Amino acid sequence: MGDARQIIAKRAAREVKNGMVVNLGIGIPSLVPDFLDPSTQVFFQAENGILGMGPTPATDADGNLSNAAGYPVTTLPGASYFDSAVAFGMIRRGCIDISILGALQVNEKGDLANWIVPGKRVPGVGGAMELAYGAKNLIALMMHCEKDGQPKIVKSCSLPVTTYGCVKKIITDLAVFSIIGDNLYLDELMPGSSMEEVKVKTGAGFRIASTFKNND
Amino acid sequence: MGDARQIIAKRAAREVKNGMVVNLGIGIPSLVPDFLDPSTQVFFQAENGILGMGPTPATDADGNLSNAAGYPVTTLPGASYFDSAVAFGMIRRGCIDISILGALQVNEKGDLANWIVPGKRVPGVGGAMELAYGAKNLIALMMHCEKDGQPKIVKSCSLPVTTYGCVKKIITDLAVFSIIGDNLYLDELMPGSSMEEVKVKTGAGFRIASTFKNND
Amino acid sequence: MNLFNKVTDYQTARSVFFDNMTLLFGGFGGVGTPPGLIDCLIETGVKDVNLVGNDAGFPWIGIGKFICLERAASLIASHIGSNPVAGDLMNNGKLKVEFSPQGILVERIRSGGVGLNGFLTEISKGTQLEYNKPLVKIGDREYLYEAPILGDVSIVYAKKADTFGNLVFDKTARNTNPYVAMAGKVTVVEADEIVPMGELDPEEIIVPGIYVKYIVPSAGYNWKWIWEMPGKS
Amino acid sequence: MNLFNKVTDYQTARSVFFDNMTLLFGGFGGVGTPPGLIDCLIETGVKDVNLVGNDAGFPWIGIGKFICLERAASLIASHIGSNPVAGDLMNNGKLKVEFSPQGILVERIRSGGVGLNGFLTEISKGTQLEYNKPLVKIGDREYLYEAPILGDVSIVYAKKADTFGNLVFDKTARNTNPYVAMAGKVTVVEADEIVPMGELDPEEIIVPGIYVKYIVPSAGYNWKWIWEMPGKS
Repeated sequence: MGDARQIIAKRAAREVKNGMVVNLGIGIPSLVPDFLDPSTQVFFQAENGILGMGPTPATDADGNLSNAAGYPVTTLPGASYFDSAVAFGMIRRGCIDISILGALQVNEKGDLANWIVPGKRVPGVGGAMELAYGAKNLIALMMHCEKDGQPKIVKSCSLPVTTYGCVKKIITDLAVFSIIGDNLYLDELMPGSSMEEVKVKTGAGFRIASTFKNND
Repeated sequence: MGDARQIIAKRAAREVKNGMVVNLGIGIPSLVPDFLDPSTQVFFQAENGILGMGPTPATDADGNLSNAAGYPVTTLPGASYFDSAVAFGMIRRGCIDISILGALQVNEKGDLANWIVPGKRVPGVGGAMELAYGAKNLIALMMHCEKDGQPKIVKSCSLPVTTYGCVKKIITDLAVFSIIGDNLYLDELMPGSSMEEVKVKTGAGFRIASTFKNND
Repeated sequence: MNLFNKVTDYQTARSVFFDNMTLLFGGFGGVGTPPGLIDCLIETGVKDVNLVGNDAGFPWIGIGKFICLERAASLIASHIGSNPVAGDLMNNGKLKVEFSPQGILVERIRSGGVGLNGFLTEISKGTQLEYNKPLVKIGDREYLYEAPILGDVSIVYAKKADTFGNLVFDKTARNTNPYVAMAGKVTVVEADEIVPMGELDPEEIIVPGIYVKYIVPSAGYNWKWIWEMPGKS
Repeated sequence: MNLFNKVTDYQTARSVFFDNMTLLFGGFGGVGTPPGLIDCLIETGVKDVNLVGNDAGFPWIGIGKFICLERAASLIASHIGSNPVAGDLMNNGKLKVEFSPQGILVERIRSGGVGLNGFLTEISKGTQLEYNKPLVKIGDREYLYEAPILGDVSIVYAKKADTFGNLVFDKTARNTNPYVAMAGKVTVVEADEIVPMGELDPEEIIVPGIYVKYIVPSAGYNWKWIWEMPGKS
């Protein structure tokens, strides 16, 4: 599964284009920078108050210079620090070109569930609702199925929804989907997966995108 | 009248106590600092974004360092600059110990009118409504009567009201009044005025304060 | 090549202005109003502009210069006391003026700039400045609803900008500028000094460059303040 | 004598805490949470505290240390994911938790801090986080009303304070601290460095001292971050 997470992150990195402002959630999204072409010029924003984050420091980590998950980072030229209200102001205002979030479930209309598993995990919503509301493009990354095999792409979310109709693209270890209007489109098969496997393991109907390709 | 304005400002200066945060309006209130004991430690706040204003610079006035009326000032040790939202945040939040404003009319309940004379002067309200709403103590300074002799302390404001029930004290060239609940109390006669003159020239009934004194 | 370089010339800046636009301008009595962009605005010939800012400037200072040309259709401001021409235009029905309490106005601009949908307050309740703003009852209290304001274009004056648009202001010239910068669909900044990315301390930046579309160099104020004019003050 | 000197000791700071108080705390995952004031709070023995802050910290970091003692009655926060003890207390009915979207929570604190009466937003509308918040219709759209939050006491961590309480923060340790400082009826600041009035540049000050009641000196963080603990991260 470690490998599957890397594969998802690597594919997600291709969505990050030169000149973008990017916010990455915790979990798989935090692996995305490892797969960016070093020549890509982007600004990473973190909701704890920084725009222009650089890589993890090799030495001399500073407890007061961290990303939203609390891990040490550095700054790049042009970086700024600001308070939490300004951080979320830019998120709600639509200044984030692409937000890449982890997900528990996504339905065929792009509803995102990623903050609570009632009776089990109750981590809380963090900044996910605002990111989902404000980002120009929201990409959900997740394993295609639960450990017990249950599909995570569903007709209707059984978990409490974070934000309705916000997900534009889903990237899993098996496939890439787009959501356009209320419809799910299969864009790509990931290396090693098949149309049959994706059909069986997806809990919602989908169409094949006109640009469909098989990454095998 | 120049002299009357000085006398009002001088009396108002006695309301400014050590340790206070003070906001002064334009007009007569702007003369108050001239009459403060130099040993008085106060912070002057201005709604254009400064706390800790010092006196007018003797030389080298800076167009970007001014009070709310646009005139050059200096800063004292401990001063800070901030934006307009922070400036009014502290005003509404009740951080201003004393706000001294010019007035066109004040009624016996402490309603303040100071922003418009319909058909004549329409300057606009500026920050007066927030200062009247937020300041712990609001003092209105004005000439006792209009140039045509009409009283400016009235039973009911004929001019549009800025803020209702906000004025705590009125200082004019003839007298000092307090407003407690819905009642007007005469605290002091100013030098040279008499009880008869004040009664004739005041457009509202008033009681004599138990602490009444004649400054003559 | 720096992909994030937003520095341009006044010729390009000029193209952002259009008839009937809502224009937010930074500044307080002209302090912090961008002088070069005001002249640029005047030169375009645009008209029927809907202005939003702290005040009407002075006839020869800041937004006041534009207002005197009778090309503004409306103005939302906290006062116009320093610009008698604005008062005359209002009284003659040539300029529609909506007065707002000063701090409430900057909060309305902020509300738009941070992507919220307005706020509630008791300030100005029961006065002429209520206009037809909705009253909202929460519990047993009634508040005035103040709507967010966004500008088609925002013009801002900064002391320093880096090429990404990170901004630093100068003393009381900061005033409404940070929120005006956030609330423009297109924000144009005039800066006294433009420096490469990396030259500003991340800690001193007041407005992150993410809000800025264009940056033009400033030649400084090109008007006299009232206290510099003997007899006027 | 400087009338505005607010520097004091922890003994005095201790006296501001009381049972059932609403306590606002600065910090984000413990970064920017005042370590000395957390210990001071713990030592007082106060209980049934109503906490408001970004998150529940970690069991050994920030507000998490206090939460683990089961002396908090309630918590308004955006997440508790880093503190499993908080989750257990919630599930056992020993801690009432209200989740708020992270940016909405800091805006609620700001709304209290700047003397406004709450704001409207579409964020969290139609989700479980609506709780019983009022819906307000403006024109043909319906928004959620978010009420302002004020604290009986606010605790804040600054990099530098002058004796008046003018504050400067350190990098991402700023986070919610400026608004927590504004929204406390009594605000206590722990500062790494305390300097005389006049030593801070008026331009670099993030929170004006007007909001601060007490300042205590800090001995720095007295916990290990998760990335400093092999095996935990």
